Amino acid sequence: MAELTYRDAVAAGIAQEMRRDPNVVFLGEDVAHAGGVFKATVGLLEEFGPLRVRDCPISEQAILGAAMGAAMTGLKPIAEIMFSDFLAVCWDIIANEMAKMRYMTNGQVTMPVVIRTANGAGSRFGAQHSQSLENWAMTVPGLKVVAPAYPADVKGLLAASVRDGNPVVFFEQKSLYSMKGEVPDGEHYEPLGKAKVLRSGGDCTIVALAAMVHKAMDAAEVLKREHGIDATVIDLRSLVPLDTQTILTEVARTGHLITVEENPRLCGWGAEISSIVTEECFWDLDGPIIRITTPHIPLPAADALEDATIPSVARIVETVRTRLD
Amino acid sequence: MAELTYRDAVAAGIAQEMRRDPNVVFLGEDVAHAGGVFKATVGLLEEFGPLRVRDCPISEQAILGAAMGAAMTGLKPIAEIMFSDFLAVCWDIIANEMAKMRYMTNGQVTMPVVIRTANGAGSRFGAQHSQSLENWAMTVPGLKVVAPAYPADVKGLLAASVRDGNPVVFFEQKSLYSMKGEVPDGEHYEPLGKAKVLRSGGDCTIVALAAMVHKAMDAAEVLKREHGIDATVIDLRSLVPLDTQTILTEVARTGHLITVEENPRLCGWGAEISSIVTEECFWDLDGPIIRITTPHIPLPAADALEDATIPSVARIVETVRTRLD
Amino acid sequence: MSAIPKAKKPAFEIGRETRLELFRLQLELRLCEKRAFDLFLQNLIKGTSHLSLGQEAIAAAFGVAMKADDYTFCTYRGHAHTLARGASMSGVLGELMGRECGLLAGKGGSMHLTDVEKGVMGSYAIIGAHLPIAAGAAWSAQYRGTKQVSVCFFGDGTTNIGAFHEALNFAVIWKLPVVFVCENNFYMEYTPIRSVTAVDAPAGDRAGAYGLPSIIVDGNDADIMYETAMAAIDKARAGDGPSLIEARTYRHSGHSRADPAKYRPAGELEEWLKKDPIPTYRERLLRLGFSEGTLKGIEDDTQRKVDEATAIAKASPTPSLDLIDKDVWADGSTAWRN
Amino acid sequence: MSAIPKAKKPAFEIGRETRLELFRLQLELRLCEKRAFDLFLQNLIKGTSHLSLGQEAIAAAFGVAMKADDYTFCTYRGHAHTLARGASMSGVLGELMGRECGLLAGKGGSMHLTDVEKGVMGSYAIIGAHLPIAAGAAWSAQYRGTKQVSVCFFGDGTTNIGAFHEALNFAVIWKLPVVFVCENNFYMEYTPIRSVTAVDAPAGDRAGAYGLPSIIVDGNDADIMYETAMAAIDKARAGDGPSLIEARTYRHSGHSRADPAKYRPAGELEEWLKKDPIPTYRERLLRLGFSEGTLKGIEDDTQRKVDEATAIAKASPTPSLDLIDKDVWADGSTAWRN
Ligand SMILES: Cc1ncc(C[n+]2csc(CCOP(=O)(O)OP(=O)(O)O)c2C)c(N)n1
Ligand SMILES: Cc1ncc(C[n+]2csc(CCOP(=O)(O)OP(=O)(O)O)c2C)c(N)n1
Ligand SMILES: [Mg+2]
Ligand SMILES: [Mg+2]
Repeated sequence: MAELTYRDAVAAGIAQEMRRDPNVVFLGEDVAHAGGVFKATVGLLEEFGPLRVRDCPISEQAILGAAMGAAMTGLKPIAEIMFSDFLAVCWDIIANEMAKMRYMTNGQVTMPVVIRTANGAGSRFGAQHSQSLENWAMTVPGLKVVAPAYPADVKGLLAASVRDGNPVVFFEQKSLYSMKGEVPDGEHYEPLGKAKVLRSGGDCTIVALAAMVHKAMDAAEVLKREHGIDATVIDLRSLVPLDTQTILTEVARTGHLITVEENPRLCGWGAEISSIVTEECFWDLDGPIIRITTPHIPLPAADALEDATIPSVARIVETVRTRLD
Repeated sequence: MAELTYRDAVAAGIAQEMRRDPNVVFLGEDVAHAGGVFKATVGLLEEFGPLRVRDCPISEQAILGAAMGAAMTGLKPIAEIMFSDFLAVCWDIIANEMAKMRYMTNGQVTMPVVIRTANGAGSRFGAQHSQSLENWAMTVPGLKVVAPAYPADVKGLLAASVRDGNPVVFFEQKSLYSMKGEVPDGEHYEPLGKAKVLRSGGDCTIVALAAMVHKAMDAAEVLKREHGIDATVIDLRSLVPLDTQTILTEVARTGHLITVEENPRLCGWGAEISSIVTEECFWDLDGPIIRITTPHIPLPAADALEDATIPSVARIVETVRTRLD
Repeated sequence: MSAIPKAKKPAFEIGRETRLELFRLQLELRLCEKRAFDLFLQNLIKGTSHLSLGQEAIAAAFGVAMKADDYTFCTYRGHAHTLARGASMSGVLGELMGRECGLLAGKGGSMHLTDVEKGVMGSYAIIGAHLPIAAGAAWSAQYRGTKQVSVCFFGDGTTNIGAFHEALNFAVIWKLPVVFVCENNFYMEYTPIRSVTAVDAPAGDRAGAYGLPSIIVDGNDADIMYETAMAAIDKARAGDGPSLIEARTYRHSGHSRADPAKYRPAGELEEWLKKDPIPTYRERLLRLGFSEGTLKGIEDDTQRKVDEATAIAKASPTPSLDLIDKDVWADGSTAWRN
Repeated sequence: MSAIPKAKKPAFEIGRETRLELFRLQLELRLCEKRAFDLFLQNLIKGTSHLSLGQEAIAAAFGVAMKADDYTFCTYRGHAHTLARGASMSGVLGELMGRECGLLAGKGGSMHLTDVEKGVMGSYAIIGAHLPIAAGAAWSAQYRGTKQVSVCFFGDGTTNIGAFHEALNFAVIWKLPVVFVCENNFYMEYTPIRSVTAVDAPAGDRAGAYGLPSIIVDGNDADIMYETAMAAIDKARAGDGPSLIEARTYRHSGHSRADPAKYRPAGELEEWLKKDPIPTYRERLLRLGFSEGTLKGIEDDTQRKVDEATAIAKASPTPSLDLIDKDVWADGSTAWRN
């Protein structure tokens, strides 16, 4: 096991797949010579050369369009969209083209393409560079949606995404890029669609994603230590496919569900999970399902304002405590 | 009361507001000389002239960008995006610019702009011209989201949208354009954020939107006639603002909730409502909340396939019946 | 409206076989499209449909000029371009009619005709999207070293959307083997292109913005189109990068099935009917010594094939409902959860 | 890298007052930006920030040339353009520092500086978006008949995104009073613009695609910029439509706070420092007979103002948390439900 940062795990994951398969290519803005604005792709140009690792103009539609055309004709492109907020400028290619092409053509094409993008808040970048947009992708049939919380998952799930054969939107959490963690040596692969129970407790189930996983884990510690509440914490890891089995099993066991989302409230993934649980294990619930989310507002920039907006450990603790009282 | 088609109610609503306020202007592709591809804006050019009713190139970003710049500087533009599927090509302007500008600038600007767009399935147009995308707009803080089911609401809610002073995405149901209904004479205005209880029954609450309202009403008839089940039917009319009071009151009264969405399943508005109800009136629920949606797939084109995909009266009846058994 | 530029003398002699094939193919596209129109009138085609009657010379010339493994990318107005690569007529008509024999078994509809086996990599219904996608297929060919060429058809109105600009710049800087073919039929839906475009030649006057030469040709002359296609395809195949071609033409029918095309000035259609690519080409062939019998034979044969295809499509059942739950994902499933 | 074109002789004599104001304003932009840099180093600015050190002549010239009610649209690299319209320095520095005195009370951050009262209609952080928005403000002015002009600043890299193309075409066909100013600093973030652009002059070589003349000028010469600005603004105000200007310049610092700019070839910065707009303008003023004392006075005065503004910003509290729940909507609220 080596200790890698989340950022280095990105490069390691891409490199692993590029070594394995010469049809894996990588493109994006400032990704090659500069190694990415988050330095998450340093070294790839040097190892794989300028035909496989390509710098692009500020043309997100062309970047993803090119990735799509290449995916339909034998390549397995990984495309970077620098910030997830910029998915909006190429949303047509993602939501209307990549996601629908295979279905519309009755299976004539496959679409093995990974869109990597830096997601989420906490860097004081303001409303246009801090959004958590997993739910945009989740609304679109035909997209897989992955969002790792740990370096090992970055590498393993990236491998699975590249090999999946479908369009995958891979959300990297920008506030986690410098986080360190153990990553298995050698080839590492984690299947999509398997949530991970990071902590098992009998009192309630907390479901989280990406940065919120770490907040949920910290909150679970506090809940145990200070309030004697023993929480299960589930890291979803992917939203599509969604590991409803793990969720339903844990909720049935604990009787209580709290979701923690970084995205603004309306139509977040927590709502979907809440609706699935209410529909499918209503009689196992011992009380309301509570969603903790960022309020339904654009994200403010100043540190004090941003910190007061995103779900915090204190808010999770307080919500769970009040709910279980 | 005059009888108008849904389509004519659009033109009537726009005309009413343009007569009232010279700062209301209207732009879009093929909207002026041709009167719109759905013929929903016939006569506006003739009445208001080419400076207020403008044909545009195929440049959705420019259309909405222009609308935004105009809205920030004193006009009240109504912009047409021909099919809601095309929101994807100008999503940045909507989601990142219009929706966030007022908040980011600490209230320095107002953004009175209405984006009208033809939404929904049933016309055998295939996966790129049939989507129900209200939930895309609902995910974005700073957007209001309106979707009328009746001609009178088209006119009244369009008036409210124009006067609202905020960016409103106004979803017109393309399968309803030829539907007729009574529309009050003279100035007509319906406030945003008020759901309408179309039918009051004690056995369950069915919440629907746009085309699904009509299916829900038909299903309620069948349920009553054939199964003795008396359903309340709520037409949401707007998703943002959301009339949670009406929903919560009716659910508390009936103990059962079924939502009927035309959109594909994941992160639809039904999920949001389910999560609100589960959180806020859990103890009033007499059983699971059931969501009826289009499956989470791109929409197939052929009539037989499309009909089998969108929620039908039969499916609503069957689901409610099974649920209440 | 800008005048169509004079036909230039072809730089090489087009062979007699090729000429016959250009005639035959144009005719096939015409007769099949007319049949589609009849099927509307019989209400056998649901949904929308966009005919390219009058524009056949372009699709036919490229169809003849392209190699079997080259890629075609078309729009909703793509019946002709799909057929021109050898897709089956019953597959096209069947798809329009929503039948099981359709190229997409009814799942896609008229705007999304695709036949990957024939190199037809899709028809795209959202303006502009397929330009970068076509560039991507060209990139793939370049990377894989296959010498395949990607050809992308679109309309004049499409030159005003952002994706056009991004795709052209991208294709040039990566020197991709892609040919962008703008079929300037002078209208975006119902709006005259000149009223919404800053330049006279929507594509031709913009080629320079990407360091490309302006190529404006008579899109109603199959020989000129063939020569133009060959030159651009050869350039691409040789590794010399993309081309942008503006082919001027006219659609005889409305924009889509719902459109009676009342917005056209009186006499405009009549002027263009005089330049109808098919009768004019027929006359040229007669002048070049082809016999009336040969041409008549082709005509009868093609009409027969269209009739046969129509019969097949009409006889084909509606698609099985099982298809609804298939092929969102590469593994054939539609599951989003376990 | 393309050479900067030779300075042309101004078409009119720039007045002495104007020249002093051009000097003063460039200096203000420079000193305030340098102060922003110091504040980073002191870790008083969180988040990101994009300096335009070296590019001041452009913002200053437009600032002097524009009328009070004209509109400015800028990018994340917009501190200078905002100040150039008269926005308060403490408002700008305060926003960078996330303080209550910030132009946006900390809600927007460095990339979104806006001061509607001064005509600064926003800074936009997603490439390309503000070009159509600026066109929209120009449309509004045209419709209301106010003779206001909209000026939109952006970089070379921005010319490759779709919104650029749509906005330019749109502005031309509607003959809008908008001036598009491309500040070509030869880099998009870390990537040399020539490596991702199909033409040499990213804006200049594309003007023709919109029927506009190519205007490429020395963006480091405040006089040339002033003359260019006046001409384009006059044209817009007279109802003669938009202009697209490519002003060549160079940023002395990295792209953003995190960037040490190692990707620049050795010596490139040094060459450009010789063409630094401020010392060169100072020399010109001395040659034109302005006294050392006058210039020194302006310098001292400006430095003092920057120091005062810094002190105000530093003394300003963090914004009240109440602001979080304000002003999503026009009524001041954030409510999405009843
Ligand atoms: C992004 C987008 N905007 C608008 C439309 C609606 N639309 C369909 S075809 C068309 C006109 C296209 O004109 P042109 O490119 O000249 O092609 P033609 O139809 O003449 O072949 C429009 C506006 C669309 N499909 N996609
Ligand atoms: C749509 C979009 N893509 C990418 C980015 C990231 N980005 C921010 S600045 C920049 C470079 C812009 O270059 P240029 O237009 O030359 O302006 P400059 O920074 O040189 O002033 C990029 C790629 C963005 N903000 N928006
Ligand atoms: Mg056309
Ligand atoms: Mg630049």
